[in-house]
Amino acid sequence: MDELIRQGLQLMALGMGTVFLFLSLLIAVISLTSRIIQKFELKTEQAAETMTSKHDDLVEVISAAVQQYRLDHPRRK
Amino acid sequence: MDELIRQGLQLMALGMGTVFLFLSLLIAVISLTSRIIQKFELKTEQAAETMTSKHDDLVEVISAAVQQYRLDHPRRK
Amino acid sequence: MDELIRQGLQLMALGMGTVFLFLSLLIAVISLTSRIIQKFELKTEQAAETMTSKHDDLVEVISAAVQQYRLDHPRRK
Amino acid sequence: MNTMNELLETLWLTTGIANFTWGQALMICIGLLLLYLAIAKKFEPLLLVPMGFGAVLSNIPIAEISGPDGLLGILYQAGIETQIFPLIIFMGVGALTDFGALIAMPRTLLLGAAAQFGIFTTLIGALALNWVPGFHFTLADAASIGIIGGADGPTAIFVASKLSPDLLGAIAVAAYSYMALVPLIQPPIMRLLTTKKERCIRMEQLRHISRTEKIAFPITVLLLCVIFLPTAAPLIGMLTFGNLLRECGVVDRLSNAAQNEIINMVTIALGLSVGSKLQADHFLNMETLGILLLGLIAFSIGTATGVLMGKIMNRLSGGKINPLIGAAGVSAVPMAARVVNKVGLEADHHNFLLMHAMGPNVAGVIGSAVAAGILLAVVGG
Amino acid sequence: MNTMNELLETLWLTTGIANFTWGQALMICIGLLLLYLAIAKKFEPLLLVPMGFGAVLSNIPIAEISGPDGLLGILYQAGIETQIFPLIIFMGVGALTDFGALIAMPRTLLLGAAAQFGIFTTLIGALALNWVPGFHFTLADAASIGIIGGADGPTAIFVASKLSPDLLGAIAVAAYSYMALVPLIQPPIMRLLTTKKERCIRMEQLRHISRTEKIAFPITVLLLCVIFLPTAAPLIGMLTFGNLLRECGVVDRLSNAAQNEIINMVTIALGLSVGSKLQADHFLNMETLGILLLGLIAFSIGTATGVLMGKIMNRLSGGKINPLIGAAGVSAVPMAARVVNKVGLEADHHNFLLMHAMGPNVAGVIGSAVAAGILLAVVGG
Amino acid sequence: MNTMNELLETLWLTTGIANFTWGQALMICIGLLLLYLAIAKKFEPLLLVPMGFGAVLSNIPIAEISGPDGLLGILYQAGIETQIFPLIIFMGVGALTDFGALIAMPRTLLLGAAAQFGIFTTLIGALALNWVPGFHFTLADAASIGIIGGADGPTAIFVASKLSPDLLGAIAVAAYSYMALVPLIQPPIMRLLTTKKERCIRMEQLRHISRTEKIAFPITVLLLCVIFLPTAAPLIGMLTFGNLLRECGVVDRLSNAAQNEIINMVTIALGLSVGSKLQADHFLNMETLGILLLGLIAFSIGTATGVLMGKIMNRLSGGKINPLIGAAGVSAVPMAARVVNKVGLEADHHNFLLMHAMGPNVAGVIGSAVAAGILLAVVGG
Ligand code: NA
Ligand code: NA
Ligand code: NA
Repeated sequence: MDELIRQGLQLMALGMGTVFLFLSLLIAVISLTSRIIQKFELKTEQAAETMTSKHDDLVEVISAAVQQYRLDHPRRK
Repeated sequence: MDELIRQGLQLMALGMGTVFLFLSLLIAVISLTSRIIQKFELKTEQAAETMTSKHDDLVEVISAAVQQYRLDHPRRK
Repeated sequence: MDELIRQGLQLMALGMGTVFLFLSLLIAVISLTSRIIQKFELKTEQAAETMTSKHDDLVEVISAAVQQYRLDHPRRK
Repeated sequence: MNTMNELLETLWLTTGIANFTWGQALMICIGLLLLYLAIAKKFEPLLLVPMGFGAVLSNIPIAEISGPDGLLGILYQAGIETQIFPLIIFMGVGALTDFGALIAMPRTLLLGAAAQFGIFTTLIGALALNWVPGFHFTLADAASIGIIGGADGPTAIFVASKLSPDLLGAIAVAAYSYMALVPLIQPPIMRLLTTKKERCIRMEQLRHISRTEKIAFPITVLLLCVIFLPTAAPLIGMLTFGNLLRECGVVDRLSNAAQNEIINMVTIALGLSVGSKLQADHFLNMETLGILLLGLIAFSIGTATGVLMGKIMNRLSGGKINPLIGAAGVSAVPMAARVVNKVGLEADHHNFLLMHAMGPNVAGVIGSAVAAGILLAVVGG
Repeated sequence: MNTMNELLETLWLTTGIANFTWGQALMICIGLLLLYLAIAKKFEPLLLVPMGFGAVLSNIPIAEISGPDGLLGILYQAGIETQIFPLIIFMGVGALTDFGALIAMPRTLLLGAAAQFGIFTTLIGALALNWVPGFHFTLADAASIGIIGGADGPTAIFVASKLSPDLLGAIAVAAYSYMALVPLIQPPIMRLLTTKKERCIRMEQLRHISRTEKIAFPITVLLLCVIFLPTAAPLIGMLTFGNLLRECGVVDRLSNAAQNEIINMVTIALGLSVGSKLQADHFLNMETLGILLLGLIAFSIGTATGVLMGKIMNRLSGGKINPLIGAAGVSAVPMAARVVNKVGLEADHHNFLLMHAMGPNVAGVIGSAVAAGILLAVVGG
Repeated sequence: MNTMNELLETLWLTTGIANFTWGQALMICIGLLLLYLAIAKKFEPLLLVPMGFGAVLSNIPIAEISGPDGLLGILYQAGIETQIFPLIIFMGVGALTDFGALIAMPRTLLLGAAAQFGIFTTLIGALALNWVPGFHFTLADAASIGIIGGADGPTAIFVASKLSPDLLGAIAVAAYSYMALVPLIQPPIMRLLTTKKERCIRMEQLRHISRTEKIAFPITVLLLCVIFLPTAAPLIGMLTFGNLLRECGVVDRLSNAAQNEIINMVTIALGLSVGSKLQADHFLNMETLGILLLGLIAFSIGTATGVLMGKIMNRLSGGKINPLIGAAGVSAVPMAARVVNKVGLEADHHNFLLMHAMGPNVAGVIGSAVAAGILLAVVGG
């Protein structure tokens, strides 16, 4: 086995090791962050929810129809 | 009072002087221009006015509704 | 007639010659291509045709109205 | 900076009135005139508004906006010297153009070819002007001036920026102004060269063109260009690239980008950059007058040869071709095609020639790109 | 690279923790703070999100993202050193701004003029700070710091990038932060300097402005600038160019491009580029503290002088002008105008001053561009 | 230029047929093949249409469109050599990607990690190919070839343009072609390595992710990258920047710009630029064949190791994870996730795995960016 391939194998060990280490760490940190955020969020969430639903249904229907029409006829935009 | 501050004060006098002079001049010229344009414009205006109102109300209502819906849901655009 | 103008006349002969040759060739090749494509296409065409007409008329009408309104009021976009 | 007096003097020396040359003042008026024509008379406003404004900006004393470190100077170097801007505009033109009318009637390419006579006769006219004292046009200059007759802005800028950058300002102004004046320049020539009977000829409806044919077209044109005229490949290449984006149907995001945001941004930048060549010392001279005159001749001859070729084709086809559509061969898309339609309607109120004129109209774009390729190959070599 | 040990060492030496300086860690925290303020507190998010993120990126060890070959470094060189980005933003601001309120009441330009006192008193404040050990502001530095008082981001970046590139980061942070803080900074000053009666003054409705007047406005402003203050021409030129695109009515494609895709793209690039100047070694020093302090003073004085000029104009006009609208003269468009409206409504629940405050608000933009022109002419010469 | 004969000769010498090499003709055919695959077979058309067209343009004799003064050459220098284009594409990818599925199931990051085995085994494969006469891959070349296994176009271009610019054309063609071929390459491997029972496993519905969590995600990823792997910071930085623009909710203008106009423009420019590396003398050699072969191996191994890791996680979780979703870990967003869904539906007509596959799918993007950082740190150092 020549020198270059030995280097390649080292690189593989190192590379896959780092990828797994880094992404495992990410798993830990994301899970932790999510748990912290979920705790602090109950009230904020509710306030936000009510704010975003001020559109009425008719508008949604018309808009979706127009959207669909556009998707079918992209060049006229 | 040191030299640098003396220069600063000069710059202030000069700067505010120029700002006031320039903007005062602008006041005069804008007022003058407006008066001239208003005189020459009566007829042109009327022609222009009628041209821009060729849409009907229904379209305006639908369009405003769609617009509003879009503003509430910017990401779907 | 001086040298420069002689060169210009040569350039004209050459240029118009090439333009006509090139565009004539293009006529031939486009006509040929069109004939080949039209032969191979009958079935494909029909499939494609039915696919593009899946929108309904109401949507088209509303959309055209909105489009028109937009064209009349470009700045609100 | 020491005393208040010196300070005031510094400031006075940085005012415009203390530094204006007459040339700069005149050029600013010309810039305002271009803005007036663009806004009030709708002369090719998309180009002439930025160009006119650029002309004003580049003639402001002291500010050096067109200098190597000024905004317009930087834009010019980045986009015109490198020829990137006209090429990107060509991509946008390709993405905006439906070549259907041309594919339906490929013969009309001959009309687009004939109209290129305007380019070459003007080239000779420019050389002939050297007999008049005060004119010193080289062959390269003459080629750049001739290309005005292509009636196609980006092509003219592409050629002139390579062959005669000093004349670029005047050439661009002439090209865009006469494109805007096509409704005034062409009709008299068209009426003079055709009989009322010819103008009344109605043409058959064009056949439907399939998507595959539309996809094959840009590739066909590109390949022919690659094989026979590679010097025209940058222009033809970007034109056909834009058109392929449009027609291939699988990259609508990119096609829309080429038709909208990209061409809009580059149009602003191109207009301002070209405006930067409207500096007094480059523009205010005899040569500019010569260019304006020659440009008008170029458009007129191109129109005439287009119509004459239309008459020949009409004879050969047994009266099926209205010679008016030959006038659209100068390009000036889509203005020239509209003019054809209008003159046709004058003669017969039910004779709609717009679609038939679109064929030679877009053929003219290809024709002048080919002519540009030849000029660059022979003169620019 | 030979043994596994050496390899691991190489890798360890490329980790962040092995290379962090305390300054970099602190600057990353400051970047995150800017992101927090932008996202949670809505502090000028369009600029502060990219700028805060840029601050984080440019303080990452080893990666050299702000170095000459890094993305942020390249953007900085291409757009800030050349001053292209602030000028293009100015074009976008022009295209987004309706100067109607100003044309209807040209007198309010005086309010925009008065508010520029903030710039020049801060300039002197910066020079005075040199008496404190640790500060060494040159006249150019002082001018760059003073321009924070213009309450106009691109103007501040334009001036600072030319006169004091090293202070650019701190100046941009101060300018945008205080623009975001206008609703906190201005009201106490406004209440202090006006009586309740003055705050209750209702103003006449503004007259309708015709399209021709709106087209004439940018050209008028540009021409006056050309004649009297060409050093302000790049800023004023691009502002009026954008506004002409908007108002002329014949180039809506270009106007929309300037208002949307162009300004959005450049805003991202500008924010990231400015963030690249928030590197630890340029930002973490006494001078930054001084700049933050002086910036606050600049905004306060500008507000005060604007309001005082409002009081004078109120007297002279016989009680027709609500002095509150003077506070909008600092620019910080449109935040300052909204603050005026809010303070007016506090005093009288039916007194809507928003439209009247838009006049001095946009006048403030022109006023600080003029001041920038003078500073560049005298100090940058 | 003297006689007509000489002129004709000049012109003949500028035709394509007089100058073609066989290699150029072949490369133009390959460009047309790429266009055919992109348009008729919908192989990643957004990239392959510009890239195929670029391949045609860059092999036109004489025109030198890929030369240092040609359009494609200029684009390449400005955007690929500087690495700006792939970084901006990464920003756009971030702005277009919803990481919700990943945040809901962070464990799936392990699947994205496992799939990176494709990169490193291919790297060794490339080095082993040196035993075959005609191949001379350096460690840097091998790293660039391996990154094809990342199944992520901009990452591959980012790495290859830094480590092996000569191989960039072949690497980009391989990367995008195999991404398009994922629906053919992956299913047999997935079926081979899983039992029917495993493929039928249904997964729990993902929990709802709040806006705050989505905002925290890009910042968390960035900070970890800053601390542990700054060499991956440019890629991860721009990815998370784009994602923050998307999720923060206060800069929708900028987010839309990143998702639309910016990424569209850069996609066109990137495709054309990469096409400029498909010149005959760089592409037509043994190494390209080797790269195409190795790329296929890379995709296959990445798929296999992803699925195997899925099987391990399934065991450990007590049968709650369908191992198919491991195949999505190679990235090739969103194609690989759709393939997972399709293979899942084959086994059980009511088993929708699309959302669950999105987690490993976007994890694969982060995984290969991390791998790219390591390769650049160790090999590029
Ligand atoms: Na033409
Ligand atoms: Na201001
Ligand atoms: Na990947």
